[in-house]
Amino acid sequence: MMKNEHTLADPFNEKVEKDLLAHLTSNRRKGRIFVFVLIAIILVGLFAYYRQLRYGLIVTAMRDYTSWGVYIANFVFLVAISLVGSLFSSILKLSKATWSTPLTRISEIIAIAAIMCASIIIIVDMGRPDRFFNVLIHGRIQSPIIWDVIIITTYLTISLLLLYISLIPDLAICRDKVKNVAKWKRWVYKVFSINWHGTPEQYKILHKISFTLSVMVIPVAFAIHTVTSWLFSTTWRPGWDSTNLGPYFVSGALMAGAAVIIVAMYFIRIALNLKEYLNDKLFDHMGKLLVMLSLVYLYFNINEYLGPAFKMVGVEGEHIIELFFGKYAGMYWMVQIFGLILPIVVMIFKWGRRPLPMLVLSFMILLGAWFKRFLIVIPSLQHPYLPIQDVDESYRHYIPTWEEWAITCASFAAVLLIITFLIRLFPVIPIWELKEEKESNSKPNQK
Amino acid sequence: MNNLFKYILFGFMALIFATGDISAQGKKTTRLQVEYYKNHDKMEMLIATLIAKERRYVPLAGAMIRFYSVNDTSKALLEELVTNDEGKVVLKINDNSKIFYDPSGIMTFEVEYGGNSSYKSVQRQISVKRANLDVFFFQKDSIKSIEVNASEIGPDNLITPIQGLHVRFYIKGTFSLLDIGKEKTDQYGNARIDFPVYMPGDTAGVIKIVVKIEDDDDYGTIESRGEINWGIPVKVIKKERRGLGDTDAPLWMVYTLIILLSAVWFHYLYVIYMIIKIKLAR
Amino acid sequence: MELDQKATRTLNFFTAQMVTISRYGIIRLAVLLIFVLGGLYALIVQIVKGHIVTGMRDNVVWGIYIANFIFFIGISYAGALISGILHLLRVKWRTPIIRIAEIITIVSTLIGPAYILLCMGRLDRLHHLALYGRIQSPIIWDVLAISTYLIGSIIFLYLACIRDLAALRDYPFKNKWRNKIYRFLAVDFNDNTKQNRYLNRALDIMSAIIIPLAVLVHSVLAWIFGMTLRPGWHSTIFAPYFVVAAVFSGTGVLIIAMWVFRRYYKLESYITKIHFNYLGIMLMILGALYAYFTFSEYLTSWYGSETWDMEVLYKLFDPEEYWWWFFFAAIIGVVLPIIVILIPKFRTINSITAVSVIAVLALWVKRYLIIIPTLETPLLPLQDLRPEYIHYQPTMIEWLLTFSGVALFCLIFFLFSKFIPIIPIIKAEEGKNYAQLRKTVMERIIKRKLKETKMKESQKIEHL
Amino acid sequence: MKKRKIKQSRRKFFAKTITAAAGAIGGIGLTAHSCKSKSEEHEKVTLLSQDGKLVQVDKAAITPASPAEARKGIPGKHFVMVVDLSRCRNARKCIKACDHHHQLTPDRPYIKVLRMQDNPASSPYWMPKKCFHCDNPPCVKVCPVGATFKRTDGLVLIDNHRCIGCRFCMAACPYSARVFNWGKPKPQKTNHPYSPETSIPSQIGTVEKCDFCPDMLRQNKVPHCISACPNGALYFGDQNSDSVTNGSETVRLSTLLRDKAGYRYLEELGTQPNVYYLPPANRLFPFKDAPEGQSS
Repeated sequence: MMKNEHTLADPFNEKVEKDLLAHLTSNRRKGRIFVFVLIAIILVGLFAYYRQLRYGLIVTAMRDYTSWGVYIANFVFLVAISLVGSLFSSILKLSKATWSTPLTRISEIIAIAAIMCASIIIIVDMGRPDRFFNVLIHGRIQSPIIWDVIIITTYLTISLLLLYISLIPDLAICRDKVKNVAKWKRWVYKVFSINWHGTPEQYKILHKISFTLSVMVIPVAFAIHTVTSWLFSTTWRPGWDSTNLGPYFVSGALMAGAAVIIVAMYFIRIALNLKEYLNDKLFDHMGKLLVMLSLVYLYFNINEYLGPAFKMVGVEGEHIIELFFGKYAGMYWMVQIFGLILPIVVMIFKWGRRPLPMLVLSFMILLGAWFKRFLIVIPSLQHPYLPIQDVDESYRHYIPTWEEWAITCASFAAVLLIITFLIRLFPVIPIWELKEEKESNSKPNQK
Repeated sequence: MNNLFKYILFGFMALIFATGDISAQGKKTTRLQVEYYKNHDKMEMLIATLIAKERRYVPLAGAMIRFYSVNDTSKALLEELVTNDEGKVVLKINDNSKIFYDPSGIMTFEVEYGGNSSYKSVQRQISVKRANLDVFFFQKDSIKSIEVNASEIGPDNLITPIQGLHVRFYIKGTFSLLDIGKEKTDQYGNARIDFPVYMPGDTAGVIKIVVKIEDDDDYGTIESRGEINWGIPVKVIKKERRGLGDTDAPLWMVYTLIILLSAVWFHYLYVIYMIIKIKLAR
Repeated sequence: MELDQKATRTLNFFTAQMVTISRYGIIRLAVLLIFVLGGLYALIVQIVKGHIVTGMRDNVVWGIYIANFIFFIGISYAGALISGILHLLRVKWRTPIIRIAEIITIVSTLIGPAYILLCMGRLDRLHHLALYGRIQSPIIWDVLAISTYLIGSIIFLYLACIRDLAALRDYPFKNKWRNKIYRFLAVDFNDNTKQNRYLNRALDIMSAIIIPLAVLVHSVLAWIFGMTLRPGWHSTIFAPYFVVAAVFSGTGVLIIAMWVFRRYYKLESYITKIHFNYLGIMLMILGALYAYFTFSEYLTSWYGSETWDMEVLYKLFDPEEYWWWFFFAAIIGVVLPIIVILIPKFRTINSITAVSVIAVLALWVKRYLIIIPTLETPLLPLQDLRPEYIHYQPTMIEWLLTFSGVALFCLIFFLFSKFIPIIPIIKAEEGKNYAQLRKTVMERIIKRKLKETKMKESQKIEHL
Repeated sequence: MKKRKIKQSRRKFFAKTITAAAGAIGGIGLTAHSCKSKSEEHEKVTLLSQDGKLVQVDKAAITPASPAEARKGIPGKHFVMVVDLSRCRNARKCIKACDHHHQLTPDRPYIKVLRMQDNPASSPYWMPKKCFHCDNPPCVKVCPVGATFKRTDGLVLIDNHRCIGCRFCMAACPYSARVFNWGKPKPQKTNHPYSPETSIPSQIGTVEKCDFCPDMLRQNKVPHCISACPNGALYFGDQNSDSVTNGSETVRLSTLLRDKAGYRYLEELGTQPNVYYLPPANRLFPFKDAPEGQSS
């Protein structure tokens, strides 16, 4: 009985392989246009960066008081996005939420792309990128920046390992099944599938190390965002001097990560014609997950602002008033309402968890998440303990210049480009995991 | 602001050169300040400061100053010196200097600035008697006191105490002298003050005491010094402790970091090793 | 009500225990009663003489009463969050432990607020809260939240008991008053589809409501501290920190209660090692999360090193003040459970219970350390005061009341267990079955894999 | 008569030194350039030393300390500043002197004179603010490369050859004492190699701030702002010797702080600043509001 079921000509396996490998050989025009557009945006960003290198950070709108701007906000955002990798390939996996299996690879790819661009954007923010190696030569481990450098490297490594480990069996499938592609791709499949033949021993090792890595990634992921939050909370700035910031950032990151996955799902299933795998039910699950994560984030959000708003101490109070009623009130309430409350309310209902509404809501959440980071970084800097006096008008306000926007957009384009590249190269849904899951599901049910 | 300052300065200079050649009438007033100063090594010197009136008085640098020793009958050139940035010039009076004395032992100096096309000439006379100032320390029980003896050196090296001379007592600080009192000398030429009870010294508690007669009409400025370990020793930080603020991290932080990082990175290596094992497993 | 064989067996097993009491049981009951009476005596002394009999003075205005209050409210999380979440996620092994968890919730939610009353200087003016309540005050938030929570948990427990109450109603007790009460409480439930549907819907709603409510209660509690400017309290992390600490201690108490009932009620066949293992792992994860919050809280304030924060921190790190307590509460009480549970070798029923005891004790000490060192460090210096105003030392009265609280907790628990089976009768066996099921499934998967690969290899050989 | 020559030396004169010279000459070591040996390669400089002796020093020997040396600090000293708020009338001479000495442009001064008002009922006052050179400096804690550092003599300096321009120190400083070279700084002239003790020349993309003029301190001279203040509002000195001077008057630090109730700004942050303030009581000048941005 068993023998029949597991011959190689299992219809389910055949179909899965056919569907999921299809996009590796196709090469459509739309895709090429998309890539060209991305490269164009990156080139504009590079030009802006060239100007910044040449004339200094004066080309940005940052000045002595607002000494960090959209770069840092963007950095925090990208780090937040990168947490999605650990959410799917670790937290959900370990809690045996099997519905999330098709999303693990997407999430890992996004994580890698985001964390790479985050580390680039932090170099862009440096006044002296030419002295980057001072960080290695003179690094002081008392500085949260060094913690950040260390943990970003660690997280990038673990994300690459996670992606690679779960790729090995699929690469072997590619090696065996995908013939009609460029030579270098075939070379990649051959070399990186490292002699995988699916022997029990190999499977045993694979499961072991993927379990090790998924346990290991949780503390590292928590650490990366907590350390990023400590860039702020180890200072005394109003709005930053908050012990809550670590878990607050982590919860915000998980929410943004889930939203990013939904957006990615939506477009991937259209572009690669994978409606069957990235189905409406998956969207429904993601919606529930997103609501839960948003509620947690909402809870931390309340904690972040309620205490200071109740106390209204000095500059801290001024900062809160500025956010609630002042210059930034519009942005603040837009972010809170459209980036948090509204998505929760809509997605609680089943009709809100269909693909299209979810796409729109996820976009709103992502926009909200980006601007939330803007609101964390900039207004705090504009409320120092000592009054801002006797300075040029440009020191009082912060309106990002086109160079800053161009570089920011380029970083997003780079994220998309890396994602596109990796998706074109590898099966976007882990084939072997689907197979394995089906096997373990079908067995007990049979009885 | 930096620029502005420099332009003003250049402007002045330009003005000086321009007006200097055109009219001798518009010469600027100059002032000369001369001080006789005898330091604690008993070295005597004349310090002259030349200032000129621009919009306000500013020091004149690079000006030639002549020093003469004069008495009723004779006048001898001692030296010619050029003023520095601060308009100052210091003449060292040594044993070779040809100095005239009047019968009562008074030395008279004449200091002169010759002037040029833009500045008026100016000259100044100063007369001083030679005197000595010596400092002594006394301690009786817990009372510590500083005593000064002032004496005049007469024509034949005859020493007589000076009475009614104002002497100031200082403690030498890093940047300036801290005033701890002043006293008039008595008939024996002595003046005494009590030493303040709490006073920080250096690491060994040594304090440098400076006593001075300042700008006296007869004796000029005379200074004397002494050192005594009456101060409270100051603890000196040799090295910042290994803390958050130091370049070296606290050791526990180093160890924690190493442990945490190696825990994680060891697993990475282990995973990579396993990948190799997968490759080899057949 | 129709019961299958297994359920009948369970029903008989429990009803037999419910109506009898062993000699040891009586002794235990007596000891508990003595403690409770001791507390009663202390209460009378306190009411007659005023709060001067406690160790609290003008600076340390809140003492171990408040620590107990937070502690008991924390324990109440056992039922609210754990059983709520387990119910919502339809975790299969939950059944045998869910009742214990819910009873813990109710008992501790009853005892916790009692300490607030003990802490009040004018208990006779309790109704002023209703008369003059200002909703701007975090205390009023607390009163509202806790009363809502208490009622919510009572409803939750009651709903979860209805099936068993119906079963008990039909059981022939000797004392007919029992049947009367059960009949009243069982609201004519006789297990038909419609009733089951309504009951399940009600349970779903309650478990969905009880979770945010539980979070809210502890957040509000934390805000009582977090809304002040005191060093060590002036911290935005307090609410989530308290919540995590509460779930942590709740899980710990649940494990201890499981162990006690398993031992004295001979429930080895119902509460198995699986349950201890699962809850142990939960305790470990919560411990790690709690450690993360502790770390976030202290690291940021240490790194920032504001004068007053540092003063409190130094007190906590000073071996002559609170260091050893802090070491126990923040390090031993967290690290030990994590290590013991992490290593499969150490993971036995007894060791899990032992580390739970340590964790629960540590959490009580932690509450003490949150309250007292901060109050001993006011923003203006302590001067011109008698020593008892500077250092807080709980008095006999306070200890008596504390222990009587614990005794009362056990007593009420005991009474509950005489009234309702401590393990749901219906579906009580499920946990065990699930574990077995899981085991067999896993075995099967492994077997199949092995076969599959063998087959592949043989195929290859054939090809060759 | 020799031609007048303007030296672009950092040791610029100040009108004040002339009047104060007589009194201070014994104490303050006086630098006297000997004009005779100007053309020589190893320029000799005659100094009236601390001990009142005339000494000949190689001019190269008074170049500022090397970056490694500059990290150590002057042994045995602990420098402090005291600002008497009752004497400040926003004359802004300190800013001017500082800008001149450090060759700064007016848009990014190290010193700011802020208009402060403690509460709506009390009168406003002027508060000169520079770097507080904290003993527990938040900026130094967060620096990833040790470009800003704390010396044993209490100074917090910046090595802008090491700074990577992350601006974390600016975010961490609660006193907003730091300025950044956002664009290319104006070219600055100096005869000496770069030293953290002079911060000249400024470098693009690096952080700078008030440094208490350590090059002056090495010569036992007070920072430029101190001698520039016409009202004697700024005192400077060595805490270890318990004396501070405002250029004309020298007082005991402990006495001054005790008698005039000296305090440190935002003490509760625990930064332990080395700049003390004396409250603006019994003011010398009535408060006159100047239009903002005044920089006469």
